Amino acid sequence: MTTARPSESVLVLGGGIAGLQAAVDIANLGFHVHLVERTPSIGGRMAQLDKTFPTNDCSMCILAPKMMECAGHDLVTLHTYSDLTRLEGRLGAFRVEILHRSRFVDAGKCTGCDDCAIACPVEVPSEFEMGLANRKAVYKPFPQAVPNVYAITKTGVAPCRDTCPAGVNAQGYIQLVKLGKFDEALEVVHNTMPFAGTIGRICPHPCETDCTRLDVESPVSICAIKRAAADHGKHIPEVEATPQERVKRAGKSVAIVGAGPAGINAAYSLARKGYPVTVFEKLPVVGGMLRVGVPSYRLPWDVLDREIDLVKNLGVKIKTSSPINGPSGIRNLFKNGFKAVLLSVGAHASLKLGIPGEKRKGVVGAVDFLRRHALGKKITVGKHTVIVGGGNAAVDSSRTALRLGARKVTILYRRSRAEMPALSWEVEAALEEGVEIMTLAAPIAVLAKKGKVTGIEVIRMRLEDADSSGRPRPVPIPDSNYVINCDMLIPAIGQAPILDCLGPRSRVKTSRWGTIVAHEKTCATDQKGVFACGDAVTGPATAIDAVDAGNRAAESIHRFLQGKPIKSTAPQIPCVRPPAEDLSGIPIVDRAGMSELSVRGRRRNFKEVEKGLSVKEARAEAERCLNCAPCCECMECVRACQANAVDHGMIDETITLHVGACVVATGFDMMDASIIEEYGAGRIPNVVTGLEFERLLSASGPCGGHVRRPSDGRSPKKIAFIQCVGSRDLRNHEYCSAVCCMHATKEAILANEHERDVRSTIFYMDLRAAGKNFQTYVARAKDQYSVSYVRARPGFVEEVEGTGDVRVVYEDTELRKKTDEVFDLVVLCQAMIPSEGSTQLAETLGIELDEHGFISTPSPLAAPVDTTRPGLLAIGYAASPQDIPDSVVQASAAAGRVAELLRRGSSDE
Amino acid sequence: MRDQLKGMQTRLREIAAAFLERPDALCFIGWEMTPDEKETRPFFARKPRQVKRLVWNEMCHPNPASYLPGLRGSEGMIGVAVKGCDARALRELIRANQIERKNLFVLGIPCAGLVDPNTGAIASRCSECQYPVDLDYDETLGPMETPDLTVERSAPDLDAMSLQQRRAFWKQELDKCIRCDACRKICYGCYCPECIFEMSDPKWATNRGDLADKIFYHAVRAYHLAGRCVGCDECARACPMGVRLDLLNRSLRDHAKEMFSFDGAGITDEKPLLRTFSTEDPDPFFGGDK
Amino acid sequence: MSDFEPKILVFACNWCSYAGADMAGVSRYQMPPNCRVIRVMCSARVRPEQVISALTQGLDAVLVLGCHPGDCHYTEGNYITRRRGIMLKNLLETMGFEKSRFQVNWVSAAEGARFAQVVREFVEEIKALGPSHVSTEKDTGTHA
Amino acid sequence: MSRVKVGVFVCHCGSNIGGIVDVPDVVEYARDLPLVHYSEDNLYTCSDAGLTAIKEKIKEHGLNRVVVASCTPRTHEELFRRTCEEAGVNRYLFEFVNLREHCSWIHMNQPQEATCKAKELVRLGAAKAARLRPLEIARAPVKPACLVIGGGVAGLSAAGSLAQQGFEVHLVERADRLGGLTRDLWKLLPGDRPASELLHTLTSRVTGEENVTVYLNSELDEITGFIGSFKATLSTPSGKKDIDIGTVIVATGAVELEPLGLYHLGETEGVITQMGLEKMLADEKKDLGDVVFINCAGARGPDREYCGRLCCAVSIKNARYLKEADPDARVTILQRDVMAFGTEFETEYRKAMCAGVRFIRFSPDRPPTMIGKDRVTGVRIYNQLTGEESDLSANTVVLTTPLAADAGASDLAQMLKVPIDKEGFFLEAHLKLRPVEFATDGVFIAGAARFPADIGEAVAQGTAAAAKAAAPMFAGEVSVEATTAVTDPRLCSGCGTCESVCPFDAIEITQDRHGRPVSEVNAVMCKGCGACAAACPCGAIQQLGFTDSQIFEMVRSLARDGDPSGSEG
Repeated sequence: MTTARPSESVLVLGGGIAGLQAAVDIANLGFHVHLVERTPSIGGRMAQLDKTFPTNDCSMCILAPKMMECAGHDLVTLHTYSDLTRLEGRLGAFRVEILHRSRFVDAGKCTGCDDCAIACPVEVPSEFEMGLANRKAVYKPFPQAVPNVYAITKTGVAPCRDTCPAGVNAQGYIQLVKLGKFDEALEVVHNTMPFAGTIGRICPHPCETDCTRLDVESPVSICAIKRAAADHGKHIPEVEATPQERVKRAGKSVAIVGAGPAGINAAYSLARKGYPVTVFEKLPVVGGMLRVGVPSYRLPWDVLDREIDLVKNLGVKIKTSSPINGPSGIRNLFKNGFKAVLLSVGAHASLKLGIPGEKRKGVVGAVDFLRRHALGKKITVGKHTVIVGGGNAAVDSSRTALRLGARKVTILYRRSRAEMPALSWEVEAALEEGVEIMTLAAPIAVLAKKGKVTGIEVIRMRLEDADSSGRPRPVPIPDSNYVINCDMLIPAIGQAPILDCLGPRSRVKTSRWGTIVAHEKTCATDQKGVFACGDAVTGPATAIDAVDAGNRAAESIHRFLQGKPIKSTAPQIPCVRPPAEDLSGIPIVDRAGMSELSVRGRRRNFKEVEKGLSVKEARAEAERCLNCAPCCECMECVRACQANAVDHGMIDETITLHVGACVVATGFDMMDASIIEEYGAGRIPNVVTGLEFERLLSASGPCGGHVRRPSDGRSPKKIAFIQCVGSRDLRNHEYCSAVCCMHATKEAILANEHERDVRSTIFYMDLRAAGKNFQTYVARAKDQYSVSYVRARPGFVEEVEGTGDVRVVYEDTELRKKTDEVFDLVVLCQAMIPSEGSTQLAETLGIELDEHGFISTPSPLAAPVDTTRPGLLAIGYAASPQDIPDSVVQASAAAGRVAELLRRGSSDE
Repeated sequence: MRDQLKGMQTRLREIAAAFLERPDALCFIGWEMTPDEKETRPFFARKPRQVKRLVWNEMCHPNPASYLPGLRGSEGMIGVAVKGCDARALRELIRANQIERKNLFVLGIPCAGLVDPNTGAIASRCSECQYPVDLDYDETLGPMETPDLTVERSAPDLDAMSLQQRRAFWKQELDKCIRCDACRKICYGCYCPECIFEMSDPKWATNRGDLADKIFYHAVRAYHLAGRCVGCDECARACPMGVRLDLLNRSLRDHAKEMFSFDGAGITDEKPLLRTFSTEDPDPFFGGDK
Repeated sequence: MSDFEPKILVFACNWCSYAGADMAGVSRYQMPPNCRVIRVMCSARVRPEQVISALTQGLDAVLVLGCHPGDCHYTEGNYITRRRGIMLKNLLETMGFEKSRFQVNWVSAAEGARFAQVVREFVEEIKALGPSHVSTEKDTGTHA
Repeated sequence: MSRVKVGVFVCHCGSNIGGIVDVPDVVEYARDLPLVHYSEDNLYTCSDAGLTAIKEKIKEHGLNRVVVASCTPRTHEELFRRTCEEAGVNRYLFEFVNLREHCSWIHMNQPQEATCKAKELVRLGAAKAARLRPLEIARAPVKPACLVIGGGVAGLSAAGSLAQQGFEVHLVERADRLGGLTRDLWKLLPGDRPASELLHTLTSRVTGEENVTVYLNSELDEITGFIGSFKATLSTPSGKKDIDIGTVIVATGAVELEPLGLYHLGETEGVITQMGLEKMLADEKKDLGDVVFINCAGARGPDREYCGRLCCAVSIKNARYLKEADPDARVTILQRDVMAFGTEFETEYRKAMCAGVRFIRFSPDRPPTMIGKDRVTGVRIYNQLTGEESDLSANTVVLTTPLAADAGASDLAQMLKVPIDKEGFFLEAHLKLRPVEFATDGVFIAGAARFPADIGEAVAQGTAAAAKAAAPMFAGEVSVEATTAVTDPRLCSGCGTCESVCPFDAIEITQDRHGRPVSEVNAVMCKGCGACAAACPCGAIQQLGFTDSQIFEMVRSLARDGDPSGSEG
């Protein structure tokens, strides 16, 4: 025998029936086959079929052995969940690059036992079931999937997690709360910060403004759920570093100046990495603004202390009433053996109004006022207190003043209510409690008698177009001033950092706004080993911003201490949402309200106002989450898998292969039938497409083979099939999709087989039943399965009011009269088009497509499976509309052609 | 009627004698009277002079063809006298390669119905009488067609019985069985070199002698004859304890006729019942296609 | 015979009914635990003598499962089983066994629900019938 | 044979089995089953850890039978057999017990009963395992030579493909020239290229190849043997020729149906078939005047139910050529569905309409009728769309008839022992998944002999059949699962029941040494269904791996038990 046995290998693209058959046949000819399949399992569209015409074989019965033969073949290597990204070279010597998308499941360990899917809280519409049923984020497309390995759909990060300044995995803890697993939910929060309860109470929750649920009715109350996790869950974060790492890092201690949210979180993060940390706090209490800025009716001190204890539990030493001052302060720290210093002193100085009489007695800056109260110092509050400013500090001061006995509290704000930066729900609470708000008014002078404030002169303002901050510019209205009597004035117009920790000639530069200059991402200052973050660097910001700053500082310090380059290399993960059409049809469930202390109940005390969500309320609210990512990395699957096969750290990888030839078998997708409005797909519930109806028929489908129509679940007795939906149609696709006449006949037969009283009518133009035994099949459909054929192309379909039935209006060309008929269900056999991404693939492969988008075969008679490029073959529906037997023939023909091309390198090319 | 039989008997003897004259003739199998002159038994005539012992009358119950498998492969031609049911058995034996047609000299005898020695009336087995169609006999004593006999089927009719009655009937019948295996030895269809009841691995028959063991034995024996039993009822006649084995085979024959319109073993050259199938066979199992 | 738990033998063919049983398992269809499944390559491999032996050696019922006619991996196996089944069923009824002691049925690889339903109905039917009349009359025959 | 030592490995499968069935209890129970020497449980038997555990225990305890009680054999049987083989135990000394799909998963809220059932299933598995015998996979050599019967486009494509792959090819053609039906065609779709040009391309890949022998005016007389070693006798102009081949490809094509009498074909002048028209077009004979085509002539009717598949395309093609040759001629196609499926034919259909060809639909119960005594002058039709009768003038009426099976097909089928269907076309192994193979191994089918196929499909089927034939020839041998049937001559009465029951004609009654008829199984052809073993009254023929004694032992251990937890000898 003259054939040499080259160690050539062949690439097959697409794991449907054509690709499978080609792979087996090519392997049986001694070539090593690389079969690349985009989805997690081979099997293709045929796996979705219940039965196949004309033999009505159970599709899976004949496909499963074929899949096992292919996967088990010694010479076939499966590359599932993968795509071809590059191809270059010529016949006999192609170099291809394959992107192995990460399954987040180790194929070597996974035994397909389904424990992970049972545990997974996330449900998404199942592509395999055409969206008629849901599947979990960790899934196998269908029970008989080959390889029998699970995959996790994680296309990106949910908007809530993406917008969170600290990147807290919101979707993660929401799903865990949905499951009632509050401990695990708390653990997810503790992966980023210890402050679940704190932030859960005071966060402006930007995540909720970006929540996809907004498009349905109202966002998920994410912050309240985080708080519920803290209230009802128990979790003690531990040091993550391994013992060896801890020993190695013992010598590298870190000093942190300022025990505010930034400092504490940096300490927390560094301690978990195994570094010894000491925090120096000027004030006698720990928590910075959280402790002395936010009033305890919003954030009870025991909640804050409990979460700070978690940090201490990691070995962090916090020294209160120990300020670090002057030029020697930082130098001494280094001298005492600290290897790195973090300045997180916050912004505790109140800005002055800059108007005459400001130094009078009775004028107290908002920050000082709140701090003095928080530290327990005695404050006498005026009968009538006026607060200048529209931010949170102003509102907090107003409600604190009320609680301390002020009879009348007024907030002056120079712009209008809409521009007030304070949290809207805090402003409303203040109004509820009796605080008055005077907008478009600005103080110009403090009136005083005997050195004690008696009133304030105010001028009216009007708003002009936006100033540099994008907000409308307030302009005083000339001589519109008037006087407001008050016996206490609290300016709350901003804060600035107090930087006495830096000496005058400190090498750490400061900005003209009095903040420390530090690199925006890495928090490094100009002085080596000195870092700075938080309000001290950015000026007053929210607590969650400070948490993020703390984490970034900790990461930089960690890299600095490890001698690595200090730059953030976190990969940019895209923010993703579920497709819009998945949102239609979601039942409206309004956002959970939070029970609050009655207004009377709040008088003159600092009891917490918002009571938080109960376990039941939190779980119900968590149900509303739409799982945008969709995998939320809640790690339930990791806990459930006893083979520890789940690995969320896996990343995509690209491999290079050298092959002699490539066979393209990328199959087809269904055209979007809703494009043809007159047939009502997507609009009328009881109008479904062919493949959807196949799933309804299938014993392993969403309704176990008992067909139930979408609108009311009744089993349809009269079914209409409309052919050539989008096919043979100059507006959409001129070609005939070749298999729909037989597909409709088969489904009509099966429908009748399931329930003998089902009647089907197939509206056709030319009944194209031209294959072997096809005519007999159609005859059997008419005689034994009460299927009738009407030669007509229906004009349109409309829903019958109230019943959900569908009226089909058509002209019967044989009876030559226009008529209409009402059916329980209408099935549209829409056009079948080349699979998604075919055009780009053709460019990558360097092959041409015909005018319909199928891969063109230059000499269809002499070389039916060759493409325009030597060494590349095209088979199955990707080449032209055809049914399974023809695809299988082309697959074997491709094997023959490959052997011809690679064995003798035949000359006729 | 009597002299008609006499005439046939003489013709039989002449043909047998002529056959035995041939140099390659080994023997001629027919019947001879038993010593008490009440019944007949098979007789192997080897010399022309022995033909006078050959008889033909209404008592010729045994089936000469059932001894042919034993002679398979022996030298010389074998003559055999066969009435209707024996001929059907012969066709089955040839089909089953138990004897080669070219070694046989087949004498067809048109039987007008046998007589049951106990009752004197026409034997109940003849109620089923059906002759084979276009079988190539070497010689015949007359037209080999099914005689039109109106014979009552022997009672009891199992199908008319209720389940309990049938169960009691068989318990009482099978209690009598002493497992002497006479029914297997007499039957033309039992030609297996080693019967499964004699096997040790797997040990099918447990020989515990209880009802279970007997039901197994008789069910398996009857099943092995499904579509092969010609209805000669020799098994019942040979049974020393008078167990009504023929009812089992009859029920199977009726059922084969009703379900597959299978007329009977050895009537035509059509493939036997259980050696083939038809896609149009009835599907009485629920959930079947039809 | 409410507390009677029948012991039932099921022969399933590798390509269709055994796969149907697997599918029932994968879909977690719950079934009474009375059946024991033995795998054969084709339903035509099941020997009628084995069925009779089972029914007389203490098993209460036998179910032979195959592919739907026309689906057989060996093209003709189930047709042969069907004809044998009809004859054996008649023989057993003639000898006093209740009709449903021996059943033949067709289950395809995807019909998990059907396998479960067939098993459930079969067990209920046999439970109603009570133990096999052969096993309850374990008297000693006349012949040791 | 050394003492039987069975090893039982019971799997937890995470919690899928272990969560319901008390696995340690089953392991304990298995330990004292007859002939069981060792038993253990592990978390995932099919994982690498599980497989290594099996190998180690086989060596450690000298096990020579292995039972794995876990999930379904349909996915992991091959994996565990290979593991046993790697540990030195014959791959067929392995038995699978399904405790997951057949026990734990379906008795989730009856843990006691599930455990009790699990014990019994393990006992069944051990009973069978104890009686398993080592088996070897049967292999047969395959001669790398192929006989292609039929020199049409399908045969040429098959022969050409095999030739390019370097295999020895014998191409037999009944006529005096290669090309088959395509020889008589004028121009072909797509592209209107002449048929001769295509035939030249296809034949050039065959003639001139030194490993191809073409026999014209020749036929296959006789063929014996089976895959790998067929012996064929050809009758050629120069006498009988015997050749040895490994595989056979049937590509005998089909003939155009000429239904004499239908629409006065053969009685009235001017009524011809499409092939007749093709010849006229090829001879540049153009003055045909007005032409009426009648499609589905002799097809989709009571006597011939199938659709000819490509005849619509032929009628569309020729109608357009007529219009292009003589734009004034009125060309009408009477049709009952235009089977212009796919992209190419639908475009041709539209091109013909644009060229002015008229398509009128008629229904089978009111077919057109001929006008004109000796010579056809017109056609009376009932126009379905308008609902009236009308007459079309026609100088020529062309009947579009389907391809029909070649009369010689049934003889060839007998010779090759392959089936043909009621229409006379060859019956393939599986209509959907094995369209170019016969159930009989080593014999393949391509082109219109299976079912009408246009030229592109016939060429594709030819190359496909070549690939299927090349596989065993390339491998040089055919291996077959060892669970095939085997006869014990001592027990066999030679009655032939097994031979008549075998779906694959793999059993033959031959003579043993003493001339006694005995059944003999061809292991290569036997597919291992076991129908013969169940039909044989005395069990002379057994299916290896599923013998009577193995199955009997399983049933006996199941029937005799009483409460499974009670141990017995």
